[in-house]
Amino acid sequence: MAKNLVEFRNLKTFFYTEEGVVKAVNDVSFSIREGETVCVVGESGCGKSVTALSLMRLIQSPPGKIVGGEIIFDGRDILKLSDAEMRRIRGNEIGMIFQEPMTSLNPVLTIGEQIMEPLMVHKLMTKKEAWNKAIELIKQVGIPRAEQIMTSYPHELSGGMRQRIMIAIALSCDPKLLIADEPTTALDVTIQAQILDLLRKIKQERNMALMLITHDLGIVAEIADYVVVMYAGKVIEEAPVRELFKNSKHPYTRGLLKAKPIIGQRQERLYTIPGQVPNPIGLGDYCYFSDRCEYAMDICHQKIPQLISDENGHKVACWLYEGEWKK
Amino acid sequence: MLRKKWLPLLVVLVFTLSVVLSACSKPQETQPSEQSKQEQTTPTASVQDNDSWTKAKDPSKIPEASKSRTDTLIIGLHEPAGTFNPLFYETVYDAYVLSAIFDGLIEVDLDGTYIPGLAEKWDLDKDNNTVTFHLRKGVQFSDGTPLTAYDVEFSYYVVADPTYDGPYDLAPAGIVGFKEYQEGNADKIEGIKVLDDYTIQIQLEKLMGTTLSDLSITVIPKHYYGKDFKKGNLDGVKALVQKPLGSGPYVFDKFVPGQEVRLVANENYWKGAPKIKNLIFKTTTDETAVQALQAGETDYETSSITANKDNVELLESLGFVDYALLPTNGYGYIAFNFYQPKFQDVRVRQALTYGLNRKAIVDAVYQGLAEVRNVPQSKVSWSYPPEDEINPYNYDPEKAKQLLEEAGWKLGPDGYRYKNGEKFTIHFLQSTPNAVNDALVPIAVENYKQLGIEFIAEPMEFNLIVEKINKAKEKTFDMYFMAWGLTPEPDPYNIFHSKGSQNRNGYSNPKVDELIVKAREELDMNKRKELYRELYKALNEDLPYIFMYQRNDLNAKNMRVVGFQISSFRDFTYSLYQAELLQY
Amino acid sequence: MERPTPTLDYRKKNKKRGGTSLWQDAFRRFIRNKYAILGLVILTFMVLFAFIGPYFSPHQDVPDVTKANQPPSNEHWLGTDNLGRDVLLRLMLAGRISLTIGIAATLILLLIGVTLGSISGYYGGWLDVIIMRIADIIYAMPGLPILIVMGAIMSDLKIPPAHRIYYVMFILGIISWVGVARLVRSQILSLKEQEFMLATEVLGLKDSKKIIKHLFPNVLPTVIVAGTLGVASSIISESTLSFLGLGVVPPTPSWGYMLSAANNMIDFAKRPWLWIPPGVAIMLTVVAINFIGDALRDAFDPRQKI
Amino acid sequence: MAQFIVRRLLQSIPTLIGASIIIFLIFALAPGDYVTRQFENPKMTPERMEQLRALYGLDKPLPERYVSWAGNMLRGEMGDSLMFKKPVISVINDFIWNSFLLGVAIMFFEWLIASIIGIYSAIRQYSVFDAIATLIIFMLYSLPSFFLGLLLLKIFAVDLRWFPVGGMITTGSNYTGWAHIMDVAKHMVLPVATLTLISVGGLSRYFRTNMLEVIKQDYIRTARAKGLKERTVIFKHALRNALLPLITLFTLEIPSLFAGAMITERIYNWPGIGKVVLQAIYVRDYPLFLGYTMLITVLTILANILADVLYGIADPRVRLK
Repeated sequence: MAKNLVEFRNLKTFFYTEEGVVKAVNDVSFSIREGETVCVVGESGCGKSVTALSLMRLIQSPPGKIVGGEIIFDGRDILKLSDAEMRRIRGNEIGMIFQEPMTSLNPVLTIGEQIMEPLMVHKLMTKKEAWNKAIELIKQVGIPRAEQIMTSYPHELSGGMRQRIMIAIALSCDPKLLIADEPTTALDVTIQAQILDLLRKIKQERNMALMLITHDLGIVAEIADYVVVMYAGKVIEEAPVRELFKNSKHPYTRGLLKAKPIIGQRQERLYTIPGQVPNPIGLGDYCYFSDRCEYAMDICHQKIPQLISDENGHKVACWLYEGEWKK
Repeated sequence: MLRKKWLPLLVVLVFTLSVVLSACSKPQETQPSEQSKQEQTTPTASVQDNDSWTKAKDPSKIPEASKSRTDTLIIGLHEPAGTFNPLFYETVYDAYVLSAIFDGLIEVDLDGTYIPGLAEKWDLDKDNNTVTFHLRKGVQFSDGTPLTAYDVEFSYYVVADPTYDGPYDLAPAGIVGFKEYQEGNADKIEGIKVLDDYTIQIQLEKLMGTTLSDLSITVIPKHYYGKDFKKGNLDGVKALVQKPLGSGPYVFDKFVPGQEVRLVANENYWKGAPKIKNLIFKTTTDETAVQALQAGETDYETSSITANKDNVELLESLGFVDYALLPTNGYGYIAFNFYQPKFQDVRVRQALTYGLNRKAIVDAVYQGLAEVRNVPQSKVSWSYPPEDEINPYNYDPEKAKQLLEEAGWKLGPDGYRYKNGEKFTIHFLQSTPNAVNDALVPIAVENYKQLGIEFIAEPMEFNLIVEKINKAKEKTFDMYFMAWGLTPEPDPYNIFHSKGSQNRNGYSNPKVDELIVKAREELDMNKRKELYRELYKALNEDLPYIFMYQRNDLNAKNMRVVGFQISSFRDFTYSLYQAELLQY
Repeated sequence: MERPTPTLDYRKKNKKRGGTSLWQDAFRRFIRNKYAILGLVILTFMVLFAFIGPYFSPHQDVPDVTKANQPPSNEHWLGTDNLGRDVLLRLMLAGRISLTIGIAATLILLLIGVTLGSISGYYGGWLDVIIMRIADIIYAMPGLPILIVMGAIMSDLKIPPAHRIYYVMFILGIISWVGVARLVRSQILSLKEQEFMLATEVLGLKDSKKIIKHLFPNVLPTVIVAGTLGVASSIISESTLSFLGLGVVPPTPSWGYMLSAANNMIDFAKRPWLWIPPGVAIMLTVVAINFIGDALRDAFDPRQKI
Repeated sequence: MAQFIVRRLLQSIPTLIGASIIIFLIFALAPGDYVTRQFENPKMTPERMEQLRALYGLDKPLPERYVSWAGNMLRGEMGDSLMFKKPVISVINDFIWNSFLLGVAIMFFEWLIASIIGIYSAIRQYSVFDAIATLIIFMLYSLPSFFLGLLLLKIFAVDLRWFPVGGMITTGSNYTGWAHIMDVAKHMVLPVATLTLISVGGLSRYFRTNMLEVIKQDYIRTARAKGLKERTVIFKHALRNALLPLITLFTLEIPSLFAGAMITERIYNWPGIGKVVLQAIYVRDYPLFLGYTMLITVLTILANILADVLYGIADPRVRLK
């Protein structure tokens, strides 16, 4: 398999608030290989966005702070880099798009200007070259009348078009990795499909790694190569996509899968996982899902399960699969 | 206009430069260098200052900036207007500048009496009521044209013109033919006759003691101002407002609006060429007048410094400043509204005077440099009555209460006095901003409260007070504080006579009226002096006002400038031609 | 395996997350902000100093020229003024006037400015034109003559001098709402285009609800800044008003009036106790109000999740 | 755009008329007139005053005076100042450029310093810098201009003698060209410092608030995600948005460039229009005062139109209807 592009090793990112310390990312480790699409899945507030922002070192401090672990990107530990070195990576080797296309573009600058900016900064292109490259990029992301779009303003575009522009901006410098933080959540389904096709087309053309953060398992099934499931700041299961869907192990993942409506299957009431995500503050040494887990045993309330891997690399952190409890 | 366009931008840039430069550059002035080794000579001047000056003693303290000026005298003034025509000026600033450029028919001596100016002598013919002025020969305007009686006649015609809107008013003089010229279509004033080049005769309806002061006028050149002059059209004269031409010691050079007026010495001045070549009147403000002197930016300051102990102590501490404290030609007073019945009773007026601690008010404002006055005249005027004949009304609350009781104002249960149901309240018009009012109101409130009188002050802008005083009959107020200016001519007809033009609060006293008329018509000085003594005693007794104080004017000058002989009546401009700059 | 019943502690832990309205949230954040507390402490001190202080002072606010211009001594902690009155006592009495004016005038100013600003910004059209043109006229209006005329009218209407101060506050508000109105209008113009306003359109909310519930919180920061600055300028402009007979009637003092009394070089050098106390008093009040203003703005900002 | 400007200009005509009527009325209502100022001159008899009032046309009924005045104004004829006895236009021309000069310098420094303080204390919110800056700003903001003026004058002009005590040029000097500029600049230091220090406070608060608002926006995070230098993120992306509401403040200040700072000009003896107009108000010099105020009204209206136009240009979301 291809070389590891990104390796999260025991990453810890905490937020220091008046109410206490929020362990948003609590000892997370997983890796993304070159050209691979990894989907990070989990309910909102489980720390998936913070993981991505930690990779980009965009955590706003105060209140947030990366307190431990390493992030190895292309052989270098991101956390050790100086601000200047980090800036050379952001937008250049790693591109990022966000969930809210409506407010992610600067309202007072033209679209062209916002696309050309990274080109001129990272690729040291002249205005002319950057202009042409920008038009090419707009065409690549499938928006007609590229010249006219260059001179128009964000508020003149629809949500879908703005997300495409965000993608164009992120891809402008041919990054090795593209992080998409719930890119389609704010869009309606038809646009969602177009965006996903676009991402898949781009990924193949450029052999670019894609880290897609979502809570929609439909998207995971469609586009992911490998899936990482997160819950309350920790990775609770990760496996290749087909393996995960066929025999998911962790009760939470099974709950998620069961909750997904399947076309053609008649159900009076959709299954929902009881209870809510626990309050991130003051989480102790026990499995965070234990309160909501049907199979919770005493051990689950006393000790945090570790991530263990089975024979074909399917990892899970749950006492059901630990040592003597194995079914 | 265009030239000024680029100026702001450039100046802004340079301005930043100058901030940096001057902030870090050491102030150029080194400490005043040690007096050169050779013995310190004190230069002497041909004409000394008169005894009103308190001389400084430490020439070493003279700032460098002023030492470097060898041929220029800078005088500090405020309220610039720039109307440089002696017949049209309105502010003090313009008056001082004009008295350096023009001469008057008559001048005022140190003691306030009239002495010859351009008119060498004048004969007052009581029988046929005429005044004949004999002009000095050989006097020239600064452009060399000789000054003749025709110029004097022209000056009268300008002031007598129907469209004339300047400060002079010839009507009270009562010149024959003046009314016909003003209202009628007469194109000549009968009473003004030029006998020859150097004599002019004025025919009056009635010659009086005040005639001389009514006829005193500044002479402007006919050849310069009168080119297209005819009755009813003064535009020609007004157009030259910014370019004055006179016969005075200095000639107008340049006017920089709002900042300074530059004058150059008039070599052929009839009293002798001035010793200082350049004269500049510079605008200064009350806040910075002393500091301008201290920094050496001005040599002479007059109207900007209030005469109080703080300023005098500061001037003395500078070491190089001579100062002169001269009683001001004027007095402060609190006026009664006689249309209010309660003030008709003289005992009430006396009670209010006894009951007010006037000395406390005056000391609070002028810190001992102003005296309480009990007569409407300056202490240094020839017409001031002997001190012992005047009732000083020293602060005596008990006497005041007693007088109020006599006048029928009984103490009510709430501690205030009532008379047939009416509470004794004083509605006081307080003009702001005014330093005296700021001290007067709080003290009056307290003093009168002890007498059982409620004193309510209503602060308002000066113009509003004038408006209310003009409508005193409507009884919208009881009292107000103001000050009157005095002229060398003591006649108070306008103010205290029942038919006086400025007597707006309805004061009338037949005895006072009779004395005023007799005194103003009397020609013989001793008789006038006697009449005024009687008049002031009557006013002191009858109290048309609560007379407050007479303060001082403070003149301050750099000690290297000498030759100023000044008094309350004769200001510094009359000494300009003899002034000198000493080199220390 | 049968389903274990959820344990009790689970319910306790999550109760706190109950829904809290913007105002409760804001209050909670406001209290926790240390600048806000500091501001409140100073402000309460000033209010107590002004309204309660005089009762503790041994002196009467009565002129006594024999004790004029005395430097601070243990009898007069802040010395005496040129009429021999105790500066500390006058400072307290002056506080009553200045505080009332500062805050009242600003409230009026904000009330008018924000309402008119949001109406003209939101509705636009001819309404906007009228309001803005009126604003132009008032803004160009020279303040001084209006005040002089006000002084004249008030004295003609026989309004007792002591009550004038309250009319003055109203006038101050009337004259100076233009700046705030224009700021609010320009902000609303750009806010109106945003998506969340389209959402309110879709919901069919009444206009007044839209303005108050949705637009106003977004405009709040600017309004608060204008408010804090308004207090400072009202307190100071009160001293100029006293000159015109509209402000305080002597002998009652105000901070602005006490400051203006020290307007010559000699008082600066020789009698600092005349001008330092009022200066410090104004500054403390203004700084306190600013801290509160800042804290208020942060408290009302929902994005501030701390 | 042009259509918008033309419409706004047409709209401003009724405003001008309305303003002129109100201003004329207010000033005519003010008690007393130019003649009553002569109250203290003992020679001034009531008949003489009536004569003067007739001469100045003050005795005609108000509407008639307004019509004749407005008529002249339309022909650009502002009449003669009663105080200066010369045309109002030349009086204004003598002084207004000095005020303009001061105004430009003040505005330049005010916006320069305010933006730096405002932005920096926004980036470092609740930092030590922010606290100190806030304290100093409000210390300055709570001092009236005459107070700070006298203080600076005492320290820098009288004690340290770094700058002249007052005025615009060194007395008696007739420098030209460069020396003149240096001389004027030296005289400008203290007045500009006084007014800048006082006004910088308010403006920096607005800068700070707007910046705090903008820094939280998503597009700032996008800009950072693009790997731009922090300076670019703040000064290009954030500042452009933060400046939008300040355009209104900027254009509101333009008329004040010409209005002149009455109090400061009086203390520093700066021959500006402010000092002259203050005197004109007290002396009730109607022609001068009305002429000046109409000039400021016209400038205000133009500034407001400019504000809306600038706003339309700067903020693409606001469509110029």
